[in-house]
Amino acid sequence: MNASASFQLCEPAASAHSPDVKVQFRDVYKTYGRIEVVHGVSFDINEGDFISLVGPSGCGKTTMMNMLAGFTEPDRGEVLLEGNRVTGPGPDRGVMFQDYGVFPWLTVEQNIRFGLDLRVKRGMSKEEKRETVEKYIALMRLGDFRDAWPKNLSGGMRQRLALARAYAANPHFLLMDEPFGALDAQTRSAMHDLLLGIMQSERKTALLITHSVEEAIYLSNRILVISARPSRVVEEIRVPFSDQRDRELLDTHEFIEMRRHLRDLVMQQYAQQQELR
Amino acid sequence: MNASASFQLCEPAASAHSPDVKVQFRDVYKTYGRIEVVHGVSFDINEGDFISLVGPSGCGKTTMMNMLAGFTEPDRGEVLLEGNRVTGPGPDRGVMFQDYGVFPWLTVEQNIRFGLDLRVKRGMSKEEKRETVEKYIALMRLGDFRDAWPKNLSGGMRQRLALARAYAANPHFLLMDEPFGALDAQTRSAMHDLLLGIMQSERKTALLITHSVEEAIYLSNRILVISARPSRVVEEIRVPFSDQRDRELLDTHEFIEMRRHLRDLVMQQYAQQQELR
Amino acid sequence: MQRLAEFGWRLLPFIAAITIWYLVRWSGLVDQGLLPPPHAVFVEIWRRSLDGGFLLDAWMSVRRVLLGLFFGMLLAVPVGFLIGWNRGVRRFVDPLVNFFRALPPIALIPLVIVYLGIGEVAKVAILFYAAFFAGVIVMYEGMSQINPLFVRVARTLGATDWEIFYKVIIPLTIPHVLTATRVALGVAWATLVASELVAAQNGIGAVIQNASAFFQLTTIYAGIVTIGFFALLMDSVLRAITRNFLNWQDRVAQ
Amino acid sequence: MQRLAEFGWRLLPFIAAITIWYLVRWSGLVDQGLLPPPHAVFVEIWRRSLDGGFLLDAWMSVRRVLLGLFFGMLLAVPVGFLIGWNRGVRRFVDPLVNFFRALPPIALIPLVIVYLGIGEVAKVAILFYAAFFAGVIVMYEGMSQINPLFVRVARTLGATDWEIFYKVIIPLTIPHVLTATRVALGVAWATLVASELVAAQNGIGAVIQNASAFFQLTTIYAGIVTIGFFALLMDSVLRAITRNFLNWQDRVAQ
Amino acid sequence: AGSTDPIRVGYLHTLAVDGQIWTAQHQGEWEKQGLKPTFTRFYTGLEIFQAMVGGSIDVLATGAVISNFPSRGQGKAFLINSVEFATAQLWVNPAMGVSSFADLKGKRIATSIGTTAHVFLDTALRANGIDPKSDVQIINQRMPDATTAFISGAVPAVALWVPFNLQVRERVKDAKMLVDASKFYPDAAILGGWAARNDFYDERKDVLERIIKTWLPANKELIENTDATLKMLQQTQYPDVPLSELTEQFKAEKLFPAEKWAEMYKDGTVTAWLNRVTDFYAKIGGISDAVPASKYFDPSLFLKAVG
Ligand SMILES: Nc1ncnc2c1ncn2[C@@H]1O[C@H](COP(=O)(O)OP(=O)(O)OP(=O)(O)O)[C@@H](O)[C@H]1O
Ligand SMILES: Nc1ncnc2c1ncn2[C@@H]1O[C@H](COP(=O)(O)OP(=O)(O)OP(=O)(O)O)[C@@H](O)[C@H]1O
Ligand SMILES: [Mg+2]
Ligand SMILES: [Mg+2]
Repeated sequence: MNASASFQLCEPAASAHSPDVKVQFRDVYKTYGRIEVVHGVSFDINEGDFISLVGPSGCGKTTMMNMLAGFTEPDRGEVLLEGNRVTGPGPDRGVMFQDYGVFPWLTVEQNIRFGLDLRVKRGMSKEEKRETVEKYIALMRLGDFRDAWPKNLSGGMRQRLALARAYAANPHFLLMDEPFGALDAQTRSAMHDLLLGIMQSERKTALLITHSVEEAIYLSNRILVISARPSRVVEEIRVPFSDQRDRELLDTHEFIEMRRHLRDLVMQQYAQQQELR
Repeated sequence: MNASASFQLCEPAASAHSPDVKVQFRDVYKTYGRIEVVHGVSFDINEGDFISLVGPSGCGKTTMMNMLAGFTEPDRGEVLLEGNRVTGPGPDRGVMFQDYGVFPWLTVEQNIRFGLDLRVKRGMSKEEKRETVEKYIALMRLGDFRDAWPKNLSGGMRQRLALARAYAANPHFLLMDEPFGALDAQTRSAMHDLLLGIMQSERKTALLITHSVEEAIYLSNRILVISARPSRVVEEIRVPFSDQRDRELLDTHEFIEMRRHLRDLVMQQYAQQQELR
Repeated sequence: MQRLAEFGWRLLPFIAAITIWYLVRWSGLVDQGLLPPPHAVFVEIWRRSLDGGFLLDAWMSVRRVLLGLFFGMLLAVPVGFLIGWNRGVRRFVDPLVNFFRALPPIALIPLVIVYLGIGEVAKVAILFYAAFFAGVIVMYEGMSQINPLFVRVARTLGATDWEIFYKVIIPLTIPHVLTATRVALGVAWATLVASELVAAQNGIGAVIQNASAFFQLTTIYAGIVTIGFFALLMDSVLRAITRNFLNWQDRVAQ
Repeated sequence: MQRLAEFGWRLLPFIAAITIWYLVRWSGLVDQGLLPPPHAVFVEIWRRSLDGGFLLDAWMSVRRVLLGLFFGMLLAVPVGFLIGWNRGVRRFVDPLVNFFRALPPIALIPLVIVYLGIGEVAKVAILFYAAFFAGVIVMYEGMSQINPLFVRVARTLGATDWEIFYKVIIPLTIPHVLTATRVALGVAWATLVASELVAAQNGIGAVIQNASAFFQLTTIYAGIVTIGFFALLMDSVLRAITRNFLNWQDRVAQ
Repeated sequence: AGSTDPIRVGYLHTLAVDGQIWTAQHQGEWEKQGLKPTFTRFYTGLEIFQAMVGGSIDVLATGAVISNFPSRGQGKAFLINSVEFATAQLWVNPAMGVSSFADLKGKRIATSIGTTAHVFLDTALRANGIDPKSDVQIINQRMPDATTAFISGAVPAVALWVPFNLQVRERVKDAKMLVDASKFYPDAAILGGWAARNDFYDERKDVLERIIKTWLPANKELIENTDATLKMLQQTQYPDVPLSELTEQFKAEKLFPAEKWAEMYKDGTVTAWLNRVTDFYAKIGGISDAVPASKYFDPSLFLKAVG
């Protein structure tokens, strides 16, 4: 398959920090108790990248994202953000968590507005804030539930709410951990196109964790295949399609080819994890 | 498409309770506050059925399952289980919840064993219980984490744990709400085959809520397409494949045809929900 | 009809309690002189209320309890937060709190009289002390049970420490504030008599003290019943006020 | 070295408190005769401990508090559960609890003497009363905050009411039992002096009573410091014991 | 003094202590002396002293503890109210096997430590050859509790002060009063009286003198016009106490006309009585370097006022 330039990252990334390298994972290790989760992972994320992590369940994807978000520290190696070691979370990196973290004491509308009412957004006008909230309520189709408490939402609605909150805060760097898992296929594609639109119009960088190979290809320009635990980067795949994508892409020969290739890679990892046991 | 006999259930199901009709939804309505969620739903589930509900996010699938499980009562109409109105939950209906409900104060092993140590299982020998627990720990590949607390598991592992707990209790009727959403494709297929095996060998009845059309076709013998809120049954699709299924089925022409048909149906509902707004 | 039945249900426990009271008296288990009959106690309350002094006493006590509770919780909430939130503060303040909260209000009375005098300040100070230390520990324990996920989410949205504190921690601890306040309310009432040992000219505690000085058992009981009544009333009001703050919670018991 | 530093940190708050004590004394803000210096208080404790009587007093008090706390919590936990769990019980018991928990232990002493005499039973009963009512309310509030999802899960697995109670509700309320016990512990110590008012023959409360009868401030302070010390000790032990019960929780403050 | 001086007075609400205060008020004596007192009621003498030491009040009227705090250097006594003649009583319960001093050996006696009753009990026991420390067990309770304990049969003996004897007599029909304080008069007497804060004593002797001048006519009225005065006191100050009871309480104390007091102030009788109680406190209460009555009791103001 010649569309994807595949290679394995074994040595640490070059230590020089080039201006459009946004994130560098450099030989990162992490062990929880007796269990090694991350084993010598190194990769870069460039400004404007949409990078996806795919890999078997429990391999360490969330752990890696947490390091970048600033919630976990590597045991060895380092995670650099714009050349500086990540020391904690910040509003430059918006995170959509795997278990949503929707605030149960706020209504749908208040949840979405939460990020906008913080000090970091004091530059934003009231009108602008209101519009942003309205926009995401509409886009996530939560209009009927603007005053509902999260406990009264369905699973998929809660996920959409978490997405709305993350998008509304408008971070430069979006970290998303299986953000579309609880959505039906149609809502999911709507969300894909929404996300692509945002990426395009606002020049963001994104990291996506997903179990859907199709989703990874459709959205990303680079995909990292993560091995079974302890996780390493098995392969990096560059997605050759243009930034302007639509649903028709899914039926093209290249897309189907690439999907098959990626599936095989993930399958191998899965098999390997099974052997390990 | 002639493989699926499609028809709409408009009138209430026949009131006579035939011996292999396990569940009857009879003209069920449910409204939460101002929002009508279920609108005149009627359908039957027969002994041995594997029935799937597919429909847009937030349409009322979980609500319907809750009625059958005995957590919610219909406002109008009735839900009959073996001819009797459902009045509360029971161990005959095992439920796998959309948000897992893994017990945080128990380790992985204790979670799986929970159902086995209850009074309802007093007939089971110690040895049998131990074996069951071991079996599911192995099948769900949670061996390394048998003594871990749920807070230390990954999202997918928590989902597998919830599955293990539900299966280990061995109910006659399995109700599953998006049970594979947080799993990678490979783990998911392993789970599919495991579930098919259990269904086959132990002659269970199952209700599955899923967003994956493929999954629904692969697992079920009947699929109900649910409309946008307020939910009605738009169409019932009989899946014509034999009970012995394997992955090769996915590439057959019939399968692909059916998938397309189902996708179209769901897509229509989605579009409709959008119009409603 | 419905409401009447509801009202009956509410009264039931008290009717049962009074019945038991009569039964104990009639059974002859205790010297009748040492246990006045309920009706005598209620007549006493009525009689004393009519002449007005008792109502003033009740009001003084209620005021003291409210003030003590208010200032106690006003301090307990932030201190509970700080202990739960900041490791440095916890290390320093926690042992002191655990030391001081055990000190008996009665034992402190000599010190209070000497340092704070015998006025309202001294009485409220004792109630403050009791309410604060009862409340702070509940607050702190509640604090420490908060799910860190919400704090993380807020951080990634750019919340400062202070914003996390008042936009995340406070709402999440409201249920604990309620518990803490209810506990503190009970403790404050229970400390009332001790606080009014400080030169009590008025207040229900003073009435009880006074009656003790002349061994007027009926009055003592009247005072006790009155304290229970007001405590119950304040507790109900407190719960009614706070009920809507907790609507967002999925609770087993509604 | 590490452990030494840790130990230093632990002592710091107390060193600070004692320093403030000295400063207040030296500042002349209060009459020196009214505030004995810390060293005099410690010498007093030492002197009294040497002759043995004080150790016996301390032991008597500790025993009473432990017994009162033990029986109080033994009842508070199930009653708190029942109130939270069963609507019928709640309706009946809740108002009574809210009435009785406000009643001042001192005001109840005459009743206790009448019914229970002036021996150990009477003293422990007062501590029991205090501990029970402080604990039960925390238990109940904790109960009512349980997420119903877990109850549902257990039901679908076939759990009976009783199984849900001891396999789901109890583990989920362990943190609240801890909080309740800590609150009750503090309240029990704070009620110690009142309980020993029943008849102050021995115990730290009695020492304080007797000393205040003659305004022996140094002894009063010695008693107070001793109470604080033991309360702190018991609280630390309690937390150490229960810490592993809470490992499963994801907590903000570890 | 042309202007009125505000003073803060702490007192115990018992006839032996506040009888003169209210009589004086009824007669308007306080205003006559240009004093504007605020009265604060306390339940134990101990607390009044604590309050005075803390500066919350200026002068106080109390019972036996008048010999306690001043001997620690806290406050100066300047006026004696009355002799607590029969106010302190020792009651026993024959039904529990105690009907004489001999029976008391090894038994428990309830009383409030440090009060008039305790001082009296100590004297009574010693006078009957019983060592209060080793032969009996003295149980410290607040007086209502001590009385309750006795009535309910938890203790066989109680040393109390009036009016608690009324309940005892009524509830425990065969209870027996073994002895009251009058038995030891005049060898030992428990005095109640007035004390002033140290700095107040130093600076405002004039006010103290006026207090004495207020007290004198009230004392006289109480002695000479007892029935009417008691009736007035019952109506205005003791509505909860029947007149008969109040009369009985009055009989339990011993009042003297000013001249008689002056005599006893002068010849050292009062000082000796005070000293006896002070010694008791010094021994039981562990007062080191107790100030003797000659130092803390100043008879000169009274003698000057009497003329
Ligand atoms: N307890 C409740 N109170 C109020 N509204 C509720 C409650 N439970 C569910 N709803 C509403 O009912 C509708 C259907 O919810 P339900 O959970 O059944 O959807 P669903 O089909 O399972 O969706 P999803 O696929 O997103 O899980 C939603 O709009 C939801 O907001
Ligand atoms: N706080 C923790 N303590 C101990 N082990 C942990 C902790 N967090 C994660 N782990 C372990 O690290 C491994 C990787 O977890 P992680 O959540 O990163 O997986 P994941 O790739 O996100 O999986 P999934 O796709 O199922 O979400 C898991 O085995 C998990 O048990
Ligand atoms: Mg994950
Ligand atoms: Mg759902």
